[in-house]
Parts: sequence; structure tokens; C-alpha cells
Amino acid sequence: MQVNWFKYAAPANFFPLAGKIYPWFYVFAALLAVAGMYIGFFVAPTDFQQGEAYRIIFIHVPAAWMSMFLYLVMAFYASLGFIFNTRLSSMMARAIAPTGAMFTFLALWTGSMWGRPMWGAYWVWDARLTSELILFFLYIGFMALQAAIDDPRRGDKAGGVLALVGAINVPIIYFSVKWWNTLHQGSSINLTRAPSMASIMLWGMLLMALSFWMYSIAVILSRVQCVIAERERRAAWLQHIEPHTT
Amino acid sequence: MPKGTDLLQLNKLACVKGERLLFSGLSCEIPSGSLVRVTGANGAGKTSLLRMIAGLSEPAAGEIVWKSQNTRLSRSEFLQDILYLGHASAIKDELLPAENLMANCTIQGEAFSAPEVHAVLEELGMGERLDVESLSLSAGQRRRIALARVWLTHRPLWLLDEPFNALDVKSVEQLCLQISYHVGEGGICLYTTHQPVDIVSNRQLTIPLDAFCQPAKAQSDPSVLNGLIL
Amino acid sequence: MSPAIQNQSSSFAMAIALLRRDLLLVYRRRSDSVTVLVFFSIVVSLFPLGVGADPTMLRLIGGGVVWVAALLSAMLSLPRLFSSDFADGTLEQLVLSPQPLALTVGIKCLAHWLATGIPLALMAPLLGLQFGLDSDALWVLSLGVLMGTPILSLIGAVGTALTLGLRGGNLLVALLVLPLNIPVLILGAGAVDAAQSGLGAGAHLSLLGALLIMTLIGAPFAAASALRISLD
Amino acid sequence: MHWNSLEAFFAMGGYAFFVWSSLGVTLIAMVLEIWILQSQRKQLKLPRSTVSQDHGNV
Repeated sequence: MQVNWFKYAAPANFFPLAGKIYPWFYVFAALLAVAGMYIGFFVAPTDFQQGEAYRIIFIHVPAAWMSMFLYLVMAFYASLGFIFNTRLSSMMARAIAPTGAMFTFLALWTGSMWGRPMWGAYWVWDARLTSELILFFLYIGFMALQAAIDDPRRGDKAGGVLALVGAINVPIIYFSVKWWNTLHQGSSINLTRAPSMASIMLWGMLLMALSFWMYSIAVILSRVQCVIAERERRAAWLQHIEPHTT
Repeated sequence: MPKGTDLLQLNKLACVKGERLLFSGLSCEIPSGSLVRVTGANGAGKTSLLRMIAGLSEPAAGEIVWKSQNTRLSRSEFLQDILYLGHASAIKDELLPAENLMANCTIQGEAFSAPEVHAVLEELGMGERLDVESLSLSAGQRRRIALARVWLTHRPLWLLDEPFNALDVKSVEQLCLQISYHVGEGGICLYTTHQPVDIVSNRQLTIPLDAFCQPAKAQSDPSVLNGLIL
Repeated sequence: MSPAIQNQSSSFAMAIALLRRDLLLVYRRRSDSVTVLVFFSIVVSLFPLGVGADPTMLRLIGGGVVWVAALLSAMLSLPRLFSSDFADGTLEQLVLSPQPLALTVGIKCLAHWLATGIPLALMAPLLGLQFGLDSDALWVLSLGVLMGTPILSLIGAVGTALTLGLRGGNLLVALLVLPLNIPVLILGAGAVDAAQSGLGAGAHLSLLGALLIMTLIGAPFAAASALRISLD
Repeated sequence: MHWNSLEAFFAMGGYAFFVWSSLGVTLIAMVLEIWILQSQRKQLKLPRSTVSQDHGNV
């Protein structure tokens, strides 16, 4: 049975599909989260150096991964929608942005919560935390631009250009911040040497990352339904009030 | 002056503004030497059609063919054949009328010498205002500076969006004469206007946009809505 | 040959005409450039009032302060790039010019840089003196600003093109463009820091140059498509 | 089982505030996001349940 996948490229066909599958991803997310938290908080041993505080990495690191991963996925969908004029990909980019911004915020919050016990300061100008902060500004910029443009077609394309330019700049920003950090800070505070990675901890983080991923898919599919419905409603409604002049 | 073989073809053009389907399925052939008036109610998409032909905005569907070439593919050749004048008269307040006109023409790819420009400006009654910055000119005078290109250009295809706005009676007459001369020489002129004007031309066409905008049809047939808007 | 071809102005003539008109406009609106410079010097002299006048500390933060002020001043002058043309309809004619739109955008950025970048680069060493920077640090500061401001203009062009005609546009441009200008700030301020500590600013300035070339290649095309989107 | 008592688990080796607040913020953020989404869906009259989507085509 040859499935014509392209029919799902049309928003109207993708809408019911998204509706059917997004609840399942909530379930997967919950299961993985339970497993991940169990490993992170019950199985993983105490770190000889940081005591119990290090358990925050089971939230911080997956959230940081997700924030960067979702930005790249958003940039991919936005530029796809811009280049090939496929409206569904631009709608996906619109749906991804808020979740990505939330994970960036979580990474920043948990990063500072972890920084306080380890280095005595809520905010540490570490290369990765600073790049995370800049990534947060990029997300806010993307959402602010799309909110400021009423015409959805222009908003999609403008978002596409901005996300593409942003994605090209993310590595540049990361390396310049990393260089800036090593110059000023020297290597006294070095987040890169993570606590000795017992394999059990790695498993904990991977499970939490997968759980966050499932959660993102569920939220994004649900939000894309809202975006499609909202646009379809405006389109259908506007047609009724055509200027019947002649 | 423009050759006699130029042909402008519009194939099944459709225009969407935001989520509104302004018109769809607009097809017509405009041979050289024809004067085309685009009519329709406010908001029916007259300006959108002219902007779409000029290439400023992309049609939701359909294509524009000039000299049997899709204008989006042969963009720079097409741009060398058209003269587009929008609502705004593209005049910089700080520049003198002649500076404005010379800069606009050269940037559009048609250089003219200073005497030519001054001659046209004088002809349009701007003679004594030449050394005054455009800031202190009236709307009608600024409009005449923008329209002066109509007297200078040798380009075959004109797209004039409400050219008669803010013009006094004498200027309207002068413009009508110039357009009928251009069309008589085998040029094409698409224009929109709200005031009745009589331009002499042996091949007159009108594009009634209201005829191409059937909301009922778009509504009943979701594929049109889907394909174009969603 | 039909007369239409005879009047054809070459692509070079189109570019020169555009540059000439923009520089003429800058000359006629001289006060705008002066306000940018005054803003630049006010922002720089605010810092000693804020953080105190201890010379050793001022020497330390001098490069960074002047660079942040240069960034903000460049941001202030961005609307002059497209917004006035968008308002009076000139931008539509520019988009309909036969020459490639990326080249047109590049020329507009060149004119904007000549009007704001160079004055900022000339003014920067003067303000650096307030912070007690020594001569080679001032030299590196000026060179850095000279190389950095074109990047600010080019990335600013993308920002203003995206937000043409939007309400609250200027604030939105700053929100979009400042994060993208952070590498320029880091490299520029880092160059001054390196020059002061005797390490030599060669590395920073060459990286800034590389960033400039990359932006020169990419930004005009991004700004051109952003313009087409905004004018659609 | 790593922890010898419930209190030790909640004390989290003295870092209770940091660990539980970051966990709490994460939970609150996710619940908030889902709640905002569901209210949007209700406002757009989209079906919430996982029952098959018989949503009328456009």
C-alpha cells in the first residue's frame, strides 16, 4: 500500500493527523520522564565533589539541548517555508518558537540554580550560559517579529529570513562568546569539565532529553493545529464579507 | 518608440491579500497599441494588479508573460521595458525637482541629459520652481515631477496607478495627450483612475476586477481556498 | 537601434546615480549625522558618571564602553536606511530598478556607512582619550570601529528591511539586530583590550575582517529578499 | 535505593532549595504551556479528547 506522504503537506490533511497522534506523545513524554527522574534521583550516586546539587543537570542539560535543537528545527522549517513557499512548514516554525523559548528559559533558570551552590553566584558569565541567553533573545526576536506582522504570509516569510540569518549566526555567536570567555575568565571556572560522567548519569540525562523531546512534539503538534484552525477561520470568515458591489 | 510586436499576456492571475482572495482566474491578452483601464470598487485589487504586473508582488497563482517570456524569469529585461508610477510620487523632499527626476530616471536605467529634463519640467509648468527644494512644492507639483518621466521615457509598457490624482485640468489634458500619443505609437498603457478622462485610442480595453472576484465560488470550492490561502 | 536602447544607462551608472543621490541626501540632512555623533559622545561620557572616575578602572573598561556606545549609535541611525525611502515611495522604484536588488542594498549600506560609520570611527579615539587609553589602543579602537560599522550597517539593513512599515518598528529592529551584532562587539572591544595588555590586536582585527567579508557576501541578499517580502 | 530516609531525600544533601525549585519551575512551565494551549484550543473549538478526529474538512 503505497502511502502518498505528500498529501500530508497540505494543512487540511495534516490537521486530523496531528490531532490523532499528539496525545500519544504526551504519554511517551510522561513515561520517559518517570524513568529518567527515577534514575536521576534514586539510582544515580552522590557526586563526591558537588554533593546532591549536581542532580539539577538532569533538567538543565536536556533543556539546553532541546533549546538549541528546537532552534535549528525552527530555522529549518522557517527557511523551508520561505524557499519553497510551503505554508505548513512556516506554521510549524510558528508552533515551535514558544516551546523553544520556554526550554531556553528553563536552561537559564536551572543553570543559575546549579551555579549558586557550585560557584557561589546565581549568574556566571560562562560561555555556554551566555550563548544560551543570546539564544533566548533570538527566540524572542523571532516571536516579536511574527507578532508585529498582521499578514500571515509576510510574517511567515519574514520569520524565514530572520531564522535563517539567526541560524547562520548561532555558531559565530557561540565561538566568539567562547573566545571572549577564555580571554576574560581564564579557565578558573570551567563548566565544560562536567562531573565525572558515570554511565548511569548519562542514561538519566538521555532519558530526560527523550522525554523533553516527546513533550515538545506533543505541544508543537497541538499548537500547529491551533495555528491552522486560526488561519482557516480567518480565511473562511473573510470570504463571506466580500464587497458585493455590482 | 516601442516596436509593434510587444504583447502582454496575463494567464489565470490570482491575488491574495492577507487571507482575502481579491481576484482569481484573471486572463487576458494586451497587444501593443492598446489602452487598458483597470476598473473595480475600492479594495477590489486594482493597485495590487498593477503592482503584480510590475513584479513588486508575487501572484498567488498564474503568470505574466511579456514578449513570450515569463516576467519573473526574465526580470531585468522586463524591468527595462516598463515604467511604473505608484500612488506615492517617489520625490525626495531635500532634492531639487531636476535632481529628483534625473536620479529616478538613471536609477531606473534610463539616463537623460540635464537640458532634456529641464525642457520637460518647463513644459509641465515647473519652470520657475526649478531652484526650490521639493519640500515646499504642492502635491500637484510633486506629482508632475514624478509624471515628467512619461514625457521622457521611450519604454513600451506603462503601468500608471491613478496618474491623474492631484493634477489640475491643464495637466490632466497634457497627460491624456501624451498617453494617447504613446498608445498611438504602438505602446501599451495600463492605468487606473477615479475621475472620468477621455484618452483617444483606437484599441481600448477594460479589466473589470469585480468580474474576477467571485467569493461564492471560492467559498463553495475549498480547493481554491486551500491552494491559495492556507 | 531603437532609441530606447540608446538611453540605456549602464549598471555602473545606475549604481553611481544611487550612491550620488544618497550622499547628496546625507549632505542636505547634515544635522542627522551630527545628532548621531552627539548621541555617541553623550552615551560614552555617561559611564564615568555612573561607575566613578578611578583612572585605572576607566582604562580597563574604556574600549568596551566606546564600543557599546558605537553599537547603539549605529542602531539609532538605522531607520535612515530604508524607512524614509519606504515612506515617500522611492523604495518601490528602487526595487523596480533593473540592477540586482542585492547590489542596490549594498550601495545603500555603503552610503549609510559613509554617513555614520566613518564619523563614528573618527570620533571614537577622541572619546577614548576620556578613558585614558594610550595611543596604540586608540589606534586599534578606531580601526576596529571602521571595520565593525559596515557589519552593523549590513545586519541593520536586514533588520530594517524585515520591519518596514510595522508599528514600533525601531524598537523591534534593535531587538532583532543587537543579538546578531554581539560578535562584532566582542571582537572590537577585545581588540582594544588586547592592544592595551600588549598582546597585540592582530587576531581580533583579522577575525573582524573575516566577519566583515562574510557579512558583505551574505547580508545584501538576505536584505534584498526581506525587502521583497515587506513590499509584497 | 540511594536515600536512607524520606527526610534525607527532601533535604537533598542541603541543596533542597536549588534542586526542588529548578524541578518545580520546569513542572510549572510545562503545565502552564499545556494549559495555555488547551485554552486556545477551547477558544478555537477544537476537540480535546483523543477520540478520532471527525473534524469537518475546511
